[in-house]
Amino acid sequence: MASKESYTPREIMTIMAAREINDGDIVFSGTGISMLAATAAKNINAPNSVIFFETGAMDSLLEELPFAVADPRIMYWAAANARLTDAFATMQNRITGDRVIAILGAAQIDIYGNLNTTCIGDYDSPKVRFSGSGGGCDVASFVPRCIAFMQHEKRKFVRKLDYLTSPGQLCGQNSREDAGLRPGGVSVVVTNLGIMRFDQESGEMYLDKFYPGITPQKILENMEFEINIKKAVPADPPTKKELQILRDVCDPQRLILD
Amino acid sequence: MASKESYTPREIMTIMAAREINDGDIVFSGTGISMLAATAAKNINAPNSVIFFETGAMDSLLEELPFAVADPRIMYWAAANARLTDAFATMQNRITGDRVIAILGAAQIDIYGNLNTTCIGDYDSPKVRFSGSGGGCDVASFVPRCIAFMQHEKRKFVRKLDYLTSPGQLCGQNSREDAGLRPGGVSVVVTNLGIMRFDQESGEMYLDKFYPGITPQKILENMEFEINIKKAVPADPPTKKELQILRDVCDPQRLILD
Amino acid sequence: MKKTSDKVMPLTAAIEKYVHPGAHISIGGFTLNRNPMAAIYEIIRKKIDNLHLYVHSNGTGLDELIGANAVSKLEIAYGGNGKAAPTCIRFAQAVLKKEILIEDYSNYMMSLRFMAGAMGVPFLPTLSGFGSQILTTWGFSRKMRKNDPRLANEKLAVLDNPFGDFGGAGKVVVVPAINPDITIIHVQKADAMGTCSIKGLTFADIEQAKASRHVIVTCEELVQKEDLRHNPDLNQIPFIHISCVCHVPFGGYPTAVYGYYDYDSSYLRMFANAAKDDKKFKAYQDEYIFGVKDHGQFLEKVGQDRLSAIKADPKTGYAVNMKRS
Amino acid sequence: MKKTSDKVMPLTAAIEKYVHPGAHISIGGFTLNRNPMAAIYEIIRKKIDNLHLYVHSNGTGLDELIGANAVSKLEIAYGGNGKAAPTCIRFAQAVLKKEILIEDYSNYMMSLRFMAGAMGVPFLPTLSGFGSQILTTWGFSRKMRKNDPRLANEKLAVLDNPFGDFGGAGKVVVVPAINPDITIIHVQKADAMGTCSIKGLTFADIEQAKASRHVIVTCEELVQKEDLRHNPDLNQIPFIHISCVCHVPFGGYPTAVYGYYDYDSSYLRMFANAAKDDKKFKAYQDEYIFGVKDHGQFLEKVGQDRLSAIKADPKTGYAVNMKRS
Repeated sequence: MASKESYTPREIMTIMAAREINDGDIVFSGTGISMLAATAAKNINAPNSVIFFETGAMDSLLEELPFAVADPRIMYWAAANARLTDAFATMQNRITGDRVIAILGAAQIDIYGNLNTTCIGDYDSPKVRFSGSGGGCDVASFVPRCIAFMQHEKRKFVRKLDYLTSPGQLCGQNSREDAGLRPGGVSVVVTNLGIMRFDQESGEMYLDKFYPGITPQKILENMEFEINIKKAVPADPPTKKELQILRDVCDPQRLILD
Repeated sequence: MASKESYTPREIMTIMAAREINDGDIVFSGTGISMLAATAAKNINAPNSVIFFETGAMDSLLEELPFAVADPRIMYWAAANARLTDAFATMQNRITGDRVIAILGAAQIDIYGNLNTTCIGDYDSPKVRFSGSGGGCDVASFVPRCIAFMQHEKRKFVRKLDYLTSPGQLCGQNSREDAGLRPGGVSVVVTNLGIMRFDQESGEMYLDKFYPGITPQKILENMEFEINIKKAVPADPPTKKELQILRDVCDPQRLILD
Repeated sequence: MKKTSDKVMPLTAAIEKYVHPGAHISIGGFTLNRNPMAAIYEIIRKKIDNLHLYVHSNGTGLDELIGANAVSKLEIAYGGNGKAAPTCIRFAQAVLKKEILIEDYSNYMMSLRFMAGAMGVPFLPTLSGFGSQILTTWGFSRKMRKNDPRLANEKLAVLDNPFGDFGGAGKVVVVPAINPDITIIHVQKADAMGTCSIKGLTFADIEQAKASRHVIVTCEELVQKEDLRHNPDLNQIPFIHISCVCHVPFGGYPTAVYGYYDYDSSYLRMFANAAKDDKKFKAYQDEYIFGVKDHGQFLEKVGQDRLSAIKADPKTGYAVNMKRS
Repeated sequence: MKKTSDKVMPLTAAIEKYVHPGAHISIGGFTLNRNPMAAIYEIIRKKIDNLHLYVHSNGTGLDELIGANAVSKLEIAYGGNGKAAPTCIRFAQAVLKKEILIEDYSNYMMSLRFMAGAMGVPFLPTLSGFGSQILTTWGFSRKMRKNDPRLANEKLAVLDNPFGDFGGAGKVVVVPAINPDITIIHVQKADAMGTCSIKGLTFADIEQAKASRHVIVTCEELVQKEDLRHNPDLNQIPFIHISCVCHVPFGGYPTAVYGYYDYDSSYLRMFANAAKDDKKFKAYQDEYIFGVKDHGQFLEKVGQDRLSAIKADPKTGYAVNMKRS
C-alpha cells in the first residue's frame, strides 16, 4: 500500500499522466503541466522516453522549463533542430508516429474525446475565442495515444462541442475510421478528480479511476454528460517516491507546481 | 567585324551557349561543357548569373571543375547546401523558376525539342540503355529556357524519339500547354554546326545561325528531319576576347576544352 | 556604383517599397520567438492597413498588427503568446467584434500551405483534420474567395487516394498553396546579397520566404559574404529568394532571437495587460510605437538595462536564470 | 548492461539482421558521393540477392550491387557515375539482358517519393513529367504491382487540381510514397543512439532514412552524444529514426565523403574498365570483394597511398589538386 502522502490536485494529475508514458515512448509535449508530466515520466518510470515539440526540437536538455513551445530553452542541446513540417511528419509517419504519445489540453471535451480549442458559441459569432488548433488537430489525427489534461467542470465536459477542433472518436463506433482517420485521438483524460478512458467498441468515455477522497458520483456531477462508472476503481495514490522526484527533481523551484 | 580567330568546335559551342545566358540568370548546370558554358557566361557577359546544381548547391565557388553534380567541389563556399527536393522546388516554383536557364544534353532530339536520355530501341527490349532522366525531365518541365548541347548527327536529330524522356514542345502548337506543362523546355539547340531555335507558333525547330565555314545545307544533311533554314544567318564567330577568357580564365588546364 | 547583388536598404524604405495596404503578407517566427518585430512596428507606424495576414502559430507580432487595425483578413492555426497570453488578447477581441475575417487551419496545414507555395505546387496532401470542423466550417465566403485570385476557390478539399488504399489512406485532405505578396522574416545573420543563416529552430520561415513574391529580411548582424560561405550547411535561404536586407539589431525584440537575446517577459506581460483595455492599449501604442520614430528610439525607450537582462548566454543561447513571469 | 539507446553493432551483424533476400532497400548518396560502400560490399559478400532497390541518382553503389546480381528490381531516375561512366555499365547491361526489371522516374519524382514516405502520406504532387513517357511507359506490370503490397497499384497518376487552376495548374502528377524495408546511409558523424550529422549536401538521405522501416547508419566517426549536441542545427536525422549504427571509417570509399576524403577516380575507372567485360569483372570482384573478409581488409588492399592521395583538405572539404582522370 502506498503511504498516505498529501499532495495537490496538480501533483496527482501530473503523476497520473506520467504513469501513462511507457519507456521508449516519444512524448509530444506542450508547456506547463504537460511538460512537467513528460519530465516526471522520464525521471520515474520511462527513462528512455524522448520529449519533442511541434516546433521541431527533439530530445532537448530542458535545463530550464520552457514557457512556450517556441521558447529558446528547447533549442539547446537537442538531438536535432528541425522544421515545423518535420515535427508533424514524425507523427503522420506510421513508423515513428505509432511510438508517439501526446499530451493535449482543451476548453471543451465531449463523450467521444473530441476537443474544442477554437471558440465558445457559434463560429461566426463566438462568445469566447481561444487560440485555435495549433498542432492539436494534427496530433489528434495522427497519434495513437493522447492524454487530455482537463479541469473537471460541467462547462468543459459538454454534451456538444461548440467547435470540433481535434478529432477523438468523433461519434463513436467506426466513425473515426470511416472519416478517414487512423486509430488514435484522446485515449485517456486526466483531470483533478479522476481518469477516464474510452470503450474500444462504442468509443464512449468511461470512468477508469477516481482519486482518493473523490467518489464516482462527484465526478458525474461535474460533467454535462453521463459516463459509465461501473468499471471504476480507486486510483493508486502518488507514492512517496513519485512525489519526491516530482518535487525535488522535476520542479524544485515550483514554477509549475505552484 | 570579329577578327579571324581559330577555335575548336567545342570552343565555339561553349561560347554560343554562354551568349544565351543573361545577367542575373540562375543557371542550372550539369558538368563538363555545360559547366564551362556557365562559367564562361559569368566571366564574359553575365557577371551576376548564379550557377546551381540539382543536388542542392547554390552559387558554389568552383575553384576546381567538378566531374559530377555530386562532386564535393560544388559543396565548398556555396551560398547554401540544400536538399535535392529544394533544388527542384527552386525550378518548379514560378517566382524563382522563371529566372532559371538550364543546360541539358541528350542522346536524341526531335523537331519539337523533346529529348531522349533513356534508351535506343524499344523500352522493354532496348538496344542501348542510357542513364535515364536524372533531373532532365523535371528541368524540361519547369524551366522556361533550356539550352540543349548536341553533336549534330543524323542518329541524334531523329524523326521519332525512341523514348521521350524530357518534354520540349511535345507535338507542337498548344500541345505542351494541353498536356499540363507551362511554357518552357528546350528553347535553343547549340551544336558543333549551328544554333537552332523553335517557332513560337508551330513549336518546330528552325535554323537560326550557322557557324563560319558551315552551310545550312550541311546542317540539313546531318539531321533525319527537315527544318526551316530560311531565317538562318551566319553566327558571329567567337571574339578574341571571348576565346581569351574561355581559355585563360575558365579552363586554363584545358580539362574540358581538350 | 552599388552592385546589383547588394540588397541592403533601411527598414523604413523596405516597408515603403514592399508593404502596401491590402497586401497578402506573412511573417516569420513562432509565438514569442523570432518575430520580425521592428518591421511590424514600422508597418504600424506607417498605418498600413487592410492586410491579409498568413501565419501558423503567432503571438507577439500578430497581436500588435491586429491591435493596430492593420489586419482585415487572417489565415491562422494558433494565436497565443506563451505564458503572457495563452490566447492573444487583441486577436480574440477582433474576432469577437468581427473586426477581422478569420479562416482557421491547423499548424501542420498552414506549414504545408507555405511549403506548397515554396515547392510551386497548387496543394499538398495530409491525413490531418478528417472529422474536424476545420474541414467543414469556413470563415471566408465563396464570394470573397472568388474575388481574389490569390485565394483558392475552396478552403481545402478531400481527394480519393488514386492508388487505392496504398499508404494506409483511402483519401487525403489537400490544402491550397500560399504565395504571399510579401514575407518578412527576422534572422540572426544575413549578407548584403540576402543569404540567411538562422540559428536554432527555423519554424516555417524557410518555406514562407521561398513561397513569397517578395521577401524582406531583417537581421541581427549584417555580415560579409565570406562569413556565410565557410559553412553553407548553416545557411537555410540562399540570396535568390530575397528582395532586400535590413540591418536591425534587436529587430526581433521583444521576442527571442536564439543565441542573441531572450524574450522580454516583462514587456510581453505589459503588452498583455494593456491589450485588455482599449484606453490602456492606445496609451501603450502612443508611447511605444507612435511615440518613437524608429526601432532605435524604441530600444532607447525600453532601455539598456532590460536589453542587458535578456542577453543570451553564449553556451545555451538563452538568458540563463533570467527572471521570468 | 548495454543501454537501450546504444545501437552500435558491427557492420556484418547489421547486414545480417536487417538486409534479407527480397528486401525493399534504398541506399543514400548520389553517383560518386557518400554511397554506403562498405555496407554494399558486405551485402555482396553475403550473397544477398533478389533485392528491390530504390535510388534517385546513383552510380558506384548501384553498379556494384547490380554487377553482383544482388538486384532483381530497380526503381531509379539516373544510373551514372560521373566521368568514369556517364551511364553505369553493369546497370545498362543488366537492362539489356533483362536481368533486372526497371521502373524509370525522374530525379525529382524519386526524391518526392522518399519525401512522401517520410511524411507519411500516400503520394506527393508535382508538375513534372506531363507529356513524357515516364508517365505512360511502365516497366513493372500491373500483376507484379498487385502481388506486392509494398508497391502502389499504379506507377503514378494524374489528378485534376481540386482548386480549379489555382496555382497555375489544372492538373498534377502524383507519385506514390516509398517506404523501404531498409535504408542504408553513410554519414560523417553519428553517436551511439543514432543521431546523424551530415556535412555538405544531404541529397535525399534524410528523406530516405525517415521513410524507412529500418535504417542502418555507417559513419566515419562514432562520436560522443555531447559532440553532436553542441549544435543541433547541424544534425539532420535524430536518433528515433535509426535502427543501428556501424563505425566504418572510409565506409564511403571509393566514393567521396565531404570533409573526409574525395572519390578515388582511379578506382572508379578501374571498376568501369572491368565492368565492360564479364571475365575481367569477375576477376575484379574476386580480388576486391570476395577476396577480402571485410572493409578493413579491402582498405588494406587499396593501400594507404591511395587513401592518403584522396584525403580531404580541411578548408575546402575535397582533395585539392588531386590527380583526376
